[in-house]
Amino acid sequence: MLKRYPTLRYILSKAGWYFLTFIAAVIINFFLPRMGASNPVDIIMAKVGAGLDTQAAIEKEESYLKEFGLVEVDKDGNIIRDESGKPVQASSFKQFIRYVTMSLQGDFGTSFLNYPKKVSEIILGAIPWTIALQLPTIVLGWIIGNVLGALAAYRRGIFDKFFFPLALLGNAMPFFAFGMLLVWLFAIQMHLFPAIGGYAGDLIPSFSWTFISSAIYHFILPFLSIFLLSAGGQAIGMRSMCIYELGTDYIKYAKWLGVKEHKIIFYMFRNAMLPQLTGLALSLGGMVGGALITEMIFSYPGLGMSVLTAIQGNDYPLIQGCTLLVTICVLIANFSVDIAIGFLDPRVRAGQGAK
Amino acid sequence: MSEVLTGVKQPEVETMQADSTPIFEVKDLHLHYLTRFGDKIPAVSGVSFSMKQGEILGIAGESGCGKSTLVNGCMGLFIPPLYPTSGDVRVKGESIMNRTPKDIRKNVLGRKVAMIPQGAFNSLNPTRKIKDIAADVIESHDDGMVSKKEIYERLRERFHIIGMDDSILNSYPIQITAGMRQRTVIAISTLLNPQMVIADEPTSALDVTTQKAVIRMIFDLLEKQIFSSMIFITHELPLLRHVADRIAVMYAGEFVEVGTTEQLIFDPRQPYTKALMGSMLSAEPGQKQKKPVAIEGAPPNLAKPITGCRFAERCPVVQKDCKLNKQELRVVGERLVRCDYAK
Amino acid sequence: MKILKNLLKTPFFIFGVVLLVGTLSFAYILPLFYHVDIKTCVGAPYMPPSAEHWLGTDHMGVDMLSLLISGLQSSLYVGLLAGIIATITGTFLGLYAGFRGGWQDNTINMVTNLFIVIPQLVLLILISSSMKEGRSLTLIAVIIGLTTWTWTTRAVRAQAASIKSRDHISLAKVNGASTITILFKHILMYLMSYVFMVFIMQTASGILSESAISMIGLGPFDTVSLGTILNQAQRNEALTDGAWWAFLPAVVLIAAIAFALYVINQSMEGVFNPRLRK
Amino acid sequence: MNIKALLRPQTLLAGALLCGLISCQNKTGGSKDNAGAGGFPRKETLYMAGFQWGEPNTFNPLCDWPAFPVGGNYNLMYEPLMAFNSLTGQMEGLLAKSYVKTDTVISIIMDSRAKWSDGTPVTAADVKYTFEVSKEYPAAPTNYVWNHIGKITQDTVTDADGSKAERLNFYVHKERKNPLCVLDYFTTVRIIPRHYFKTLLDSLKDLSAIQKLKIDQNPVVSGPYTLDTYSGEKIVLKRRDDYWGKVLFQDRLPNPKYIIHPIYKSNEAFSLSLQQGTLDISSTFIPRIWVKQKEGVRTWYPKEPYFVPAAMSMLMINCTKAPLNDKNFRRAMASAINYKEIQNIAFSMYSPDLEPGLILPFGMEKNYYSKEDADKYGVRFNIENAKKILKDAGYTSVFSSDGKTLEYMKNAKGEKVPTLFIKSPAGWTDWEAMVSTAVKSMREAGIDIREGFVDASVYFNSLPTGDWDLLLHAPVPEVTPSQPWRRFEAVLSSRNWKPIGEKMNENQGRFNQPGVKGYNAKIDSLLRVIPSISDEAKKVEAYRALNVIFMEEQPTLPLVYRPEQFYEFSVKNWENFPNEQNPYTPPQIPCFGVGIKALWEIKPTAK
Repeated sequence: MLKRYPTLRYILSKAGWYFLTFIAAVIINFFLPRMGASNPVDIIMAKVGAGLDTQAAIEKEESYLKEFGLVEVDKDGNIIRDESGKPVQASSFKQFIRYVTMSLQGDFGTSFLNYPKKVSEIILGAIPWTIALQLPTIVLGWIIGNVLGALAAYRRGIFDKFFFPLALLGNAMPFFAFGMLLVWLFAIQMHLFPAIGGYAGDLIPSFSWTFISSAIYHFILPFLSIFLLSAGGQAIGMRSMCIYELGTDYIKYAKWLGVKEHKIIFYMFRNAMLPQLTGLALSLGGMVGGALITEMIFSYPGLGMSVLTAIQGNDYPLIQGCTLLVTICVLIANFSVDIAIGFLDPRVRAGQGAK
Repeated sequence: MSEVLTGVKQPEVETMQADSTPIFEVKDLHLHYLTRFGDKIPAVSGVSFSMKQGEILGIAGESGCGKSTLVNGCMGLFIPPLYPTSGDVRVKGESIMNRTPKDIRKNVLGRKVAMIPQGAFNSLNPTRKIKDIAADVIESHDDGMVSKKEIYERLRERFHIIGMDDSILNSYPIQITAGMRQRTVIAISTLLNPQMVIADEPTSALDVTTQKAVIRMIFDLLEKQIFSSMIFITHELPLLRHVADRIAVMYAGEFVEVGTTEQLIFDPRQPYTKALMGSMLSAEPGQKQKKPVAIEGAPPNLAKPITGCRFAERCPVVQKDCKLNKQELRVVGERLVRCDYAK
Repeated sequence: MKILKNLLKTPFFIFGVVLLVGTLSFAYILPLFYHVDIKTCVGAPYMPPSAEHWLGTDHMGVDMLSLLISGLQSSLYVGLLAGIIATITGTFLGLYAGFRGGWQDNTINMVTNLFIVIPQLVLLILISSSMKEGRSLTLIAVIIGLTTWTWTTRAVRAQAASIKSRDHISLAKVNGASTITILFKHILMYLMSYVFMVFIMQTASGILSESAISMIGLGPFDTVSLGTILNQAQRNEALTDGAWWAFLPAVVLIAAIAFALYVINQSMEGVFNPRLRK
Repeated sequence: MNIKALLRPQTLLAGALLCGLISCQNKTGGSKDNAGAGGFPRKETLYMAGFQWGEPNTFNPLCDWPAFPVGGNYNLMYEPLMAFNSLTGQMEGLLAKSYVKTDTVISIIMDSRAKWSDGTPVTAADVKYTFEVSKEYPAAPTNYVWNHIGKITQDTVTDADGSKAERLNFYVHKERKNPLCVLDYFTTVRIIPRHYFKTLLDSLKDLSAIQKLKIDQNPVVSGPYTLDTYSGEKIVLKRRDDYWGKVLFQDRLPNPKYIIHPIYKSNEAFSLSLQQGTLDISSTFIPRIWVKQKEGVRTWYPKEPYFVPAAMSMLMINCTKAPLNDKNFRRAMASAINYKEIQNIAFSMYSPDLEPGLILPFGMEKNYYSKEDADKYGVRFNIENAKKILKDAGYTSVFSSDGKTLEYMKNAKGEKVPTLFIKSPAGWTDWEAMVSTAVKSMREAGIDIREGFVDASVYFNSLPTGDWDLLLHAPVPEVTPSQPWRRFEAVLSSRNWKPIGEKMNENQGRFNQPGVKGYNAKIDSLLRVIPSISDEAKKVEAYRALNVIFMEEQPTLPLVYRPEQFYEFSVKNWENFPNEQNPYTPPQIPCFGVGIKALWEIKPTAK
């Protein structure tokens, strides 16, 4: 029946596969952190347990185990114990069910390490910074990179000869190393830009010019450290895509029919951009990982550091919350790109519809 | 502008003296490719011909003989790595060489000279609807005076005139059949009623029925006077019998024999032309008893200088001095032949 | 051979090779003339370059040039191993997915997506926290290899899908060749140059990934690598103390080796793929 | 391509993000006065850092580790009964005016002037409630006090000036007999308002429900500062102009109107902002402080050791595992460590030369230290001596042919000794450096030992379980009245002995297992009696005896002395911080103990 609607069929089949990926990712996100040797309650107890006598330590530990759903609990909320009096550990499966039911209700649990802070609270507090730094940087880098790459491919000549090796060099430079150099040169040696933080230390976020200008001032170095290199990387990809498109028969045909230059550039740009869209979706997926290093180098606010400490402290709920968020973002980004390409490129649609 | 689209030929001053000025003239054209290491490889060496209004010239030769290069070089627009070495191309006596790309695009391409490329599959932008591809051609020549809507309307009209289904206009290239695609390409190429059409193997890679439909369409367009002069390129010499008035056979970047269709099909004189006719698997009358014979060997490497006859290495009737003396085109009867031994 | 000859005519390629050979000899030839010792304190912390210690000392007073030599060796090892793992895994999955299409393709695509979606970082820490003896260089390389094959798979998949309908493949299929034969003999051979270029890129990205991982502080515990040098320099305030010799040479080395590999890859692409020629 | 159309959603998105950023800021009651930006004038704001590393989780004093300045030993919001001055060795009054100590009971007199921020007086009932809340709710953070307190009673006495004052009597735990620890509690337990928390607890009857409250809106506190606002980037405290304690300071208020604790993500950020003058005081480890002096960064001493040593970093040894259960082997290790190099290179010269034993040869503990014992029983760095001890104990080290690289070592039976690993958190640069330096010289002496860096979480997990060969640790660094007893207890006590794998919060190396052959009961009995010895000469004798045992047995390997806390300040914006020349408070960041007195004395730097 769907054969009559290839577009709908294409979207549904993509959506189906993405949903499966999502389920698998949720399962992996849940079980992988639990494969590690250390239990988060042990880590908490190592911090607060010192100085307690044995009985008090056990009671405290059990109250945490219960709080985080790591032990079996009876109807009245009492811990179920085995013959030796030790609490019965909740099975991973039971924990998983608990996690899924709670997540569906929008409750991602309480962080172990930042107890009693809610996971959602932590994420909501940090994610705007990560997005504010990473999203415009990645998107702008992508746009500028594509334009430059297309220019280099179309114009060739000196521009290409100078720009292409430079972009390649930028691509070969790890962006954190570049960031370090920026901090060293512009913040420490020349005192041109601040080296630390997302806004001046004597401000609190507000809708005032003072705050916004300070945030922009602090934004420049981290932005440059990612933007310049990611634009270079995108330009390299776009350049070779454009050179490929320029060699195609349809471009030659259009040229021979006297089609205006700007229209030919548009043909090239649009068709070369389709594969680049996938690249954009992928780089959005690397956002949190990339944010982590930027946050380290510039002491910039954001989610990356929370993720690192969460993983190192086996803070399951926070890890899960963050990875779930990343997973959803990446999947949505990829899915929308797939759908966009489906709409923009009749070949893809036809290819899928025919299957 | 509407005449351009409706297919009614504009009365032009030049047509008055059509017989005195050739509609298309190529004078001693040399073309070369430039490799990325800076080496020049000559691809077309000293080709000259001229065509009268309404004439159809067939150019035949093996793949790689330079026939496609030759016609690419006749467009006035050179797409790297192809570059002109020397010579001149004139349309109605007016040279189209050494003009700015902008001028060429606006005034020559599509309007004076139009190309029907081979392999229509890849010639249409896959992400654009047919009507937009066609509209781009028109918009590029009308200084943006006409609205999109009007252009679409005219396109529909034009497709009716040339007997094509206008639903094609709303399709993407991938959605229509190969034969339809080739016909669409022809329709788009001739949108501006060009004075001169260059068809580069328009029928290759098509099955026989579709080939016929394409040829029929070309004749139909000629009949409707959408265009009148054409260079038709093919590697199948016999195909030209029904199409061309005159035929030029090309080998290794040179014309080796030029004459009327009758002369070349039934009485080839140059050894290569003979071999080419012989290699064809076709049932032309008068050739029935002959079995197709493949031509041994490969064309010479043009990157290296050649002194003698370029066909000498493969020539079945090669003579001692063939490899030493450069052969020139000479008049034999009413045709031109590049072989000192041809009679 | 003709390709090699053409390559040797490309100045860009020559430049890449010279740069690569230069960095390689830094790692493997220089130690023949320079006493490499990364354990002994030879001076005060962050001693500037001198005749005795060409690149000064690190925060522990260890000779910086020795650290760089040994770090570069480790980084090259990680890059190569990660490159091999990622290329083999990625190529095989990509070939299979591209050639088979259908549900196999979709499944592999799903696994690929999954690996893209789960951050490399998470995987790395989870795996290493279960390793009692801590992270070794080899473990890091394996993890990088196992998390970066995804884009090779995507690229090879597209290539394989595009050539599977070619005549010689169809002919082999008609002649009853097995999938494995077709994959390896017909498609892989055809894509060999492409796969080689992918391998070069994977090696470069392996080196860059290692440096990023080490920078976060999740690098190898047992060895010096270029990434750990940068990490140590950053944590030990080389930037604020103005000890440029503690990080600049390492940045230059990472960039040089990755740049050399990129340049080689690009110039090869220019030769293998005529469209990129001028 | 309509570029405008493309841009429009982006500008919208950017705007939305900005709104998100700003709305995520936690709004608290006090922040309204400075709702505009830049509400913290530099001359009235003190920036201090090093106590909060992550997102502030809660400001609830009933949680186990609330954010700065509620958890830890900070006296800014919730105050303890007394504060300990490590310079004088005296307890100074805060909520309690004074104390009287006997062997069985310690009594305090409450300061009747003390008031909560809501105007109600701080009473003995508040103190009793704070200590006793864990009797009803065992998971309450003050649970540990009952280790050493038997019971608390309350009565009223007539003061010297004739006014009535409340008195609390803390009875020392009968079995533990440790009045020193009770004194510690006076400085470590922060008193919470009973009227506020009792109402909460009585209504909910569930501690974990209370623990979910953040108490970040108008908290009821007694200290000189209260929470103004906070976010993931900083915690802002505001001076309480009606602070009761100004009577203790000639009716003056502390000089900084605001205290801001910026939250940075890495150590070097603190160092950098200290040098750039955006941070005034920090307690982070900053290497090579002498390089930073030109940027106005100062420490207690202007030259080595820069900081006042008060604790020790040491290698804990798993004494249950061969060959580490052999005291000769442990002594060989002690003799094979290049302490000077650790001190100079790894620890940036922040330690005086290390003396054998567990007693600091200076400061408060100087009296208990005996140079004679140290020379007689202790081992110092001497590679040849280490080799000799090993050889005498039957160990053979096998070196490579060039004699430089150690390959492996064999014990007396000729069996190969497995390589030992020192567990230490990866990424703690000074610790990493110490371990590497120790490993290097021990390998030179022929001991097959290696660095075993692990993630911090793994490290903390395995610390109490004893799942390691050696482990770098800085036990009980706080300077309290019970030092150095607490250090000995943390290293030697077998009171709570548990086998490897179970958790033990002191003596994690499992030295001196009770009930087996070779158990030295004298150690535990000395540890039990020392706290209750009041005769100073007897105390010295007991400490000496304990220290001799430590040196003979070498159950851990002290590496360097370290300060109680790193105390670095910048004189770019504030001056008159206490230092060696001007020691009006101990080297403490002014949020700790008596160190907060500095808040009244520092002044904006004259420019």
